[in-house]
Amino acid sequence: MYELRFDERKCLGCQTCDCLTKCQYMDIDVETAKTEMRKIINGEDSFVLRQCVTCYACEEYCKKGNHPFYLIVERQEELDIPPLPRPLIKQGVQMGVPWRGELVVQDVQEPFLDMCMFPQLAGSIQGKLFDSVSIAPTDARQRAHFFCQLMYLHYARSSVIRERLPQVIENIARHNVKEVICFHDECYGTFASYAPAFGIEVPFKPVHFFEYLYNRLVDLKDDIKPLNLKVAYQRPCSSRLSSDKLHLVDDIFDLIGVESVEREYVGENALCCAGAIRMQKYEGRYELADDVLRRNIEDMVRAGTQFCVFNCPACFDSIGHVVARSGMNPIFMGDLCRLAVG
Amino acid sequence: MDIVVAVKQVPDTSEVVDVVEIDGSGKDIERGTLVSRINEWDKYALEEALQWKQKLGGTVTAVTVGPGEWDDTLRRALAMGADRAIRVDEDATVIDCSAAARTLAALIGRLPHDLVMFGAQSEDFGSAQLGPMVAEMLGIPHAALVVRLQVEEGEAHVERELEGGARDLYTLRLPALLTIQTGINRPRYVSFSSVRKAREKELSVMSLDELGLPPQALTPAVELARLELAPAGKGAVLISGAAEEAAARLATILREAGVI
Amino acid sequence: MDSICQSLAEIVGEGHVSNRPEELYIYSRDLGTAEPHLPRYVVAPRTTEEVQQVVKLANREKIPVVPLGGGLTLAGLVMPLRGGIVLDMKRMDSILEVNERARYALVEAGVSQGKLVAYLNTHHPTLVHSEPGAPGQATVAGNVAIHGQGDLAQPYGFNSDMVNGLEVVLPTGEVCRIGSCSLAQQWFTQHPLPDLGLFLGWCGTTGVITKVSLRLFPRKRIRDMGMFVLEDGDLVPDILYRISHTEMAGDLIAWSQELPVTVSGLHNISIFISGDSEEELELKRKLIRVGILGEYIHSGVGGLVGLSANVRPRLPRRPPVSTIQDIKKGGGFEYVGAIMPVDTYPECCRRGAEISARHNIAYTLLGRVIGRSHAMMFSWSYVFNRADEDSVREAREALYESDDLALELGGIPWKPGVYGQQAVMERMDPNTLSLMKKVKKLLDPNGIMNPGNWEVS
Amino acid sequence: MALTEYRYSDVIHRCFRCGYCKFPTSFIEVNNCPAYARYRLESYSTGGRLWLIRAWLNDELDWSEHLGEIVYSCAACKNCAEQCPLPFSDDIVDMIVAAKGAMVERGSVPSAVKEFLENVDRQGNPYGTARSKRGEWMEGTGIQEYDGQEFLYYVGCVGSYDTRAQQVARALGRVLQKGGVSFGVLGDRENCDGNDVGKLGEEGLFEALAEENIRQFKDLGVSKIVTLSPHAFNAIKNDYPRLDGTFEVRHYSQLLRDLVRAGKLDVSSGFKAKVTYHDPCFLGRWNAEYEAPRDVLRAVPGVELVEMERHRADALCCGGGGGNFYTDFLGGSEDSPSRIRVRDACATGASIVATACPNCLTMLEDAVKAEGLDDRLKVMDISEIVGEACQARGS
Amino acid sequence: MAEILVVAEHRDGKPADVSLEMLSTGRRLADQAGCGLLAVVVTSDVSAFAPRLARWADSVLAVKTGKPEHSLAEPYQKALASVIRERKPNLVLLGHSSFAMDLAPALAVDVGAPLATDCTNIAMENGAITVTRSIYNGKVNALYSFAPCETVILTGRPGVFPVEEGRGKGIVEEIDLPVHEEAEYKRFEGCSEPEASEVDITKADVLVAVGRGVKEKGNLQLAEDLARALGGVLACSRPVVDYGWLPSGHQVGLSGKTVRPRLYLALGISGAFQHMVGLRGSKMIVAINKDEKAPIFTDADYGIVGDVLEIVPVLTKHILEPRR
Repeated sequence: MYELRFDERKCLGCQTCDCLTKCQYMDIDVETAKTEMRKIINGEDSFVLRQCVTCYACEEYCKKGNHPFYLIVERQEELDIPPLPRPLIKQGVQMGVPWRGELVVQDVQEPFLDMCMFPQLAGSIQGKLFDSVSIAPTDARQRAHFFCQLMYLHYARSSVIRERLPQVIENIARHNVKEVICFHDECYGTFASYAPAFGIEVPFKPVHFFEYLYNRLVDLKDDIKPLNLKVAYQRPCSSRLSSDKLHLVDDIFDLIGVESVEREYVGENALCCAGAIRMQKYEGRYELADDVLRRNIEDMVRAGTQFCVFNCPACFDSIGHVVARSGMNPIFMGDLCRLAVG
Repeated sequence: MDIVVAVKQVPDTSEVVDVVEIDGSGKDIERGTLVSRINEWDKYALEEALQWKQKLGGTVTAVTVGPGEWDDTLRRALAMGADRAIRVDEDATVIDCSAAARTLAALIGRLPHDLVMFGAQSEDFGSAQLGPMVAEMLGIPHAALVVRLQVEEGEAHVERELEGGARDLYTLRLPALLTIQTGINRPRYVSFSSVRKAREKELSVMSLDELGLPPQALTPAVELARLELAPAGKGAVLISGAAEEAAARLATILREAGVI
Repeated sequence: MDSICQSLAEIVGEGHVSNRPEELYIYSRDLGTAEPHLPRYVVAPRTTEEVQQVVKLANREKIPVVPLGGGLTLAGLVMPLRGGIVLDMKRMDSILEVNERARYALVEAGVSQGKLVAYLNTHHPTLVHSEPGAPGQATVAGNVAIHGQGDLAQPYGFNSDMVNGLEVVLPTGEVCRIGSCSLAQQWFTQHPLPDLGLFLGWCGTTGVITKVSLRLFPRKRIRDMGMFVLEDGDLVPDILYRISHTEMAGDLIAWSQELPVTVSGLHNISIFISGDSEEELELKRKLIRVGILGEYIHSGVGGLVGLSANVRPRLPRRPPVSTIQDIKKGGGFEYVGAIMPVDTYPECCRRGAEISARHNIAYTLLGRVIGRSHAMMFSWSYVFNRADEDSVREAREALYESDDLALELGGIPWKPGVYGQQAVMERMDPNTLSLMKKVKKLLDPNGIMNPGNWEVS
Repeated sequence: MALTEYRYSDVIHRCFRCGYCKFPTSFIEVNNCPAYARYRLESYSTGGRLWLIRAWLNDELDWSEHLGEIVYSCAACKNCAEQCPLPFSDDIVDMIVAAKGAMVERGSVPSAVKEFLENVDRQGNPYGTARSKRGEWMEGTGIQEYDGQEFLYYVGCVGSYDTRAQQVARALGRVLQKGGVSFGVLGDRENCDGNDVGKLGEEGLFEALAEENIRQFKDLGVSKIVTLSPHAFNAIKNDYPRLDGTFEVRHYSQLLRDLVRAGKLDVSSGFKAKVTYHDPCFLGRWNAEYEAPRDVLRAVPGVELVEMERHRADALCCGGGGGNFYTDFLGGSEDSPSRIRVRDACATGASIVATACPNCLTMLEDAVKAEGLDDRLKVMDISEIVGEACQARGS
Repeated sequence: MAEILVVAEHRDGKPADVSLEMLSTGRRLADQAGCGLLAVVVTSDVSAFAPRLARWADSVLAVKTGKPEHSLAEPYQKALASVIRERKPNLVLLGHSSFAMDLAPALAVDVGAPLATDCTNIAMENGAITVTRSIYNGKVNALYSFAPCETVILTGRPGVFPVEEGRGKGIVEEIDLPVHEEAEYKRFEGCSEPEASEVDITKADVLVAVGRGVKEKGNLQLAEDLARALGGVLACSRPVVDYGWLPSGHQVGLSGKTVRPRLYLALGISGAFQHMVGLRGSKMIVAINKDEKAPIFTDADYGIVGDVLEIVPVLTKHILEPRR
């Protein structure tokens, strides 16, 4: 059975407790943070387990490379303090159950792109940028076999992830490719952060989608026509698991000649799409979601954003229409790059 | 029930194809531009034969006297469902009916035949005589212009078409020869792939002496002197112009002539 | 062509009559599990006069007449159980009048639901009619003839309660008008004339409806919807009661499906709201979300998806078609709908799931609120593979069991097939039954109208 | 052929007959399936047709001329494929074509279909007119036979033989000349493209035609093809490649758009009229080209483009598809799709109904006559309108 | 120079038109060649026919039989054969009728004489006979001659040979030949009359006749509209019946009806003689046909070369609303 590799000593010895003190949704001083983390480590109840909106950010805040968020989710589950109403948890958990046929392994070559739950977005994987790329799944009926499961961190169901992930990893491995480009941050986070944290072995090298885009754009440098747009990047929760790749966003923006606008909610301070928050059961969460969204959007508008750039389809789905309503264009990073290379 | 059907190949000179010219010899038409096809009446004969084979079992053999190109028509017959096809290799365009009849009689005489079917006439020469001649040579009863056929117990009940739509009903003892009039059935469509498949079926070629016929068997009793293009359209006053105006003028003419 | 075919051709024109095997085959079957029954003739009339002449002929010759609209009842109600003439009404598809001020539409019997929706969308964007959850070719007249209900059922009740007037060809051939239209060219009301509700819900056994005046309702500019998800079905009646209390919701549908797996074992309440402004919508959302659903959410027993200005509403494609029917890859789908007390929802679901399990068909259960929780149309749906006899049989048995269940739970099967009809009549008060019998005999002395259905033995 | 041998035996029973196939997206009319529009009997709707095909293959029904007509009355317009909500919607038309194929193989097809196919087989065109007359349309146009020019201008049967369509073939020729396009035609050497032969289920003949054409194109060194007819365009674009004939093929409306945009075609003389555009199925629904023809029209000064209520993917077919322009199972009634269509066109108040397909053109023109609308509505091909606008007039 | 023999065909008490045409032709040729004309008739009622035939023929051989002649195909052939063997005529003439199509070829083989059928012209120059036949859909005429021989048998195309009333008074000779006993291998079972059709085209004043050229059944509507506009009825050529587009009652021609309307409007009919013989009596013949070389234009008074489907609707329009 896989267990979270959490270094308690590191945590208890921590003087800054960035994980909680930096939290955008809880106002916690270092002392409180220490006590609450101790409780959590000891498996005791803590208001943190209730107030956590599951934005993943503490995984990034923690400078010790520990996994505060994974731990919180462990405890939420053990102590049965789920952030979501039970029916939504059941619904969510069932979403990942394959029910339309066994896995079909297509023969693919590298570069290989794992579309996870989103084969319906395969449409934007074309053109010069992707000409040699082969993808899976291509059929919506297959997607559950590729679903990285990480979403259940929002559901206080880490156990479900651990239980299903090895099979999913094997499914992908059966396409026997050395490198797997992850269309979704969530997948990259799963293979690069979550799996190691739980000692789940990943027999292939996960490659962040942005890494592929960047390298490809470099190849195609001569074809790039600078877009000269003002853009804002909507950070998804899971990018908190791969902050080392965050610089690629700006690198790509530089390559394709777009300007990343000056804004308040950026980098560590970025606001999530609040899609998860809205579904949570605690009083006020719905309003909080509206508020986070409002601040996020207003910030983008204030900064003169023309295009709001997404990588996470979930974010796109939950706020894309609001972005559009507010006079900006929602667009996927991949599509933005395609615009640049024509 | 073994049925022999005589077929021939004719140039398509139907109303939409008006490019008939006389060749240098003055005894034949320019065939270069013309497409050839199976004689319309023979389709009906084949269809009738095949339908009776379907009902009573047995075989259908398609025969012809003609040059190599005519194999196309025999293949078509095979594609329609004939079991085998035999061509007597002679240039039918230069021999007359009696010669053709002698050859076919000799051939059919060697084949099992409970029923022999011919098209009532050919599209090109329209002599309408081959069938009954062959019957006489084989010494079997015949009926020409058959528009209805019922076969049972070694007999064929036929309806012959007469002028004015009347019909004579006869009963013929088999073996017998019938010449088939159009309209007796709806000939089936012959799909391209069935023609391709028919390539595997047996198509044999025979020569006169294989039939025990001397060359002079082919000397024509009726000799073609020459061909002339029929004087075309001289009778009618042709109303020219586009549909619209031609129609208008015709309407006026009819009105003035007081026919309306 | 026999002589009757000849005379039919003289009435409607040769192209619109057939007694050829191909047409007879198609019109001998409906989309459900019912066994086929061959008609003798298929006739597609264009005018009331043509219908009248056909019916007169049929009455004279004592040939059955079966009026057919979209042919989507699924329960075999438009199948010629006793042969005779199938009257395909779909050529009569003119929208004759839309009276915006009096909010009604006068349509010919063959007008499809889809056409009326599209027509109102373009020409009267402030008006809407109650569209049933059927494919768009279902007809307006067919729907009221079976007491259908649609997506305005919660606020306004049965579609057949929205009828302002009818033109009907009686089995004996007279053309008869019901409502204000019987006095003048006014189609705005049925009341206060003495009640002649002899055609609604009679499934074409008392006459052929040729025109319908249907009430229209205000159409709000913006629509939104939310999905409230529960594990415990026992909570559903209470929640429905409380939401309808707010008078803020449009259609309210509670449903539970085994497939797709995502929704399995859950109960969903689809809540539709509409408004002319964001403000109006937001008010309605708040009153429902905060006022009613909040406590369920906070206690964790219910989850809300949508019903928010910031969540894109996932409005179902209009008009909907059951693509879930293809799950068995067999093109077969039929359901028993019954008008039930809302309180029976949990039991309907439990027992329904059992029936489905017995016949190994994924359960598909749905309750649509009619009126302010006055009743609900509860449907037990069964998919089957048309090409597999066993699968068809299983579904058929499941349907029979569902008819019985509906009655057992104190409900009434809606537009039932012959089996359900018999079950209903067996339980019916004998006096009521004999009244039905008298009415039928009176209107249809020769028993030519859609015989085999609602036959009071 | 038994159901088991039928290519779609595992799908055909999945049609629920929900009736979407009869409607456009808006559901405003029930008659968007041309065959159903004409007969208004369930047997003629796509759903009914599929059920009947299954019954026939299952030996529940015998073949009859009438069954043949029901199946062949499908104009292959793809409205059903567009509207069907079920997962197999893309296959519907092929399911019907495959059934036609089964009839062809059995030799039982309606006589008009038989004639169509025999004529094509014999003379390379449905009319049965002599092959040697195929080039007559170009007399006096100065159009050259293909000899290494940039484009092969493929005219097709209707443009080559139908007297009205011949005018269009010439009009386009003149426009291409005016636009300085280097092109040539095959004249008498041209053969049927086979599109409709294929849609009539005669796969064998289609392949033979296609292979013959491909061979000829290759021998002549053709690489770019511009077609007058969307039917030929469809065959060459979508079917020839699988027979190893890959050419850069364009419908002329696409080429004209480029010429106009590139300023190579001066349309400044304009064409003053209110015009509505009828989408040919084989350009629209089959190849998703809805804009090129409209762009061309918009580019012509004086043209006021108005849309019919049903247009683009929702357009009502003229009823000429799938060989019906010749076999005509949909003609002879005021419910004939072509006549409904010209009434639709008239309702827009346009004085011109423009199209980009010789089949549609001839169908609609006959319909205008039949409806007695001659004085209110004129049927023109886009190439003729452009011809006016760039003064490429001719005899 | 021996004589010319004409086989006189008759049905239902009337000599066939074509037989009278052959008698006239025989007479003409006989006078030319200065030889005798012999008519042979097989009949149960000698007095009804023989005298009439004798107006042309120098002598009439009346073969007496109790049976209707057309029931006698086989024995009839035997009888004729023996007459020919005995009299050795150098020319035997029959009408190119259904009867002859059944009989003549077999007869020719029987007596070993050359046969030319369906002749449109027959010439005799110093004993040598040449004939003309119309072939390839009437587009080509073929001239034939014959190798020297005793007897030549010809059948003549109905309707092309003029009839001149005979003025002669030939002698009638009744002979008895074994034509009574019917061959048991070919039994006559009776005859059926043409099926009556709702419209009687023989009585119509205006006929709009359609042929192959209308392409398919759907297009009959166009012709029907035109017919209605002209106050006429629909007629057709043989293929249209063969295709089942119209009942045989509408068919004009050899195997159909013979008509004499004021206007005969032929749409897409090429004009094969089998059709043309049926409408000789028409006052005015108008033809619309794609093919300017179609034989119908030879007999028509007016013609339009063009597409029927294109012209007919326009024509209908012009008939309905005359230009003012």
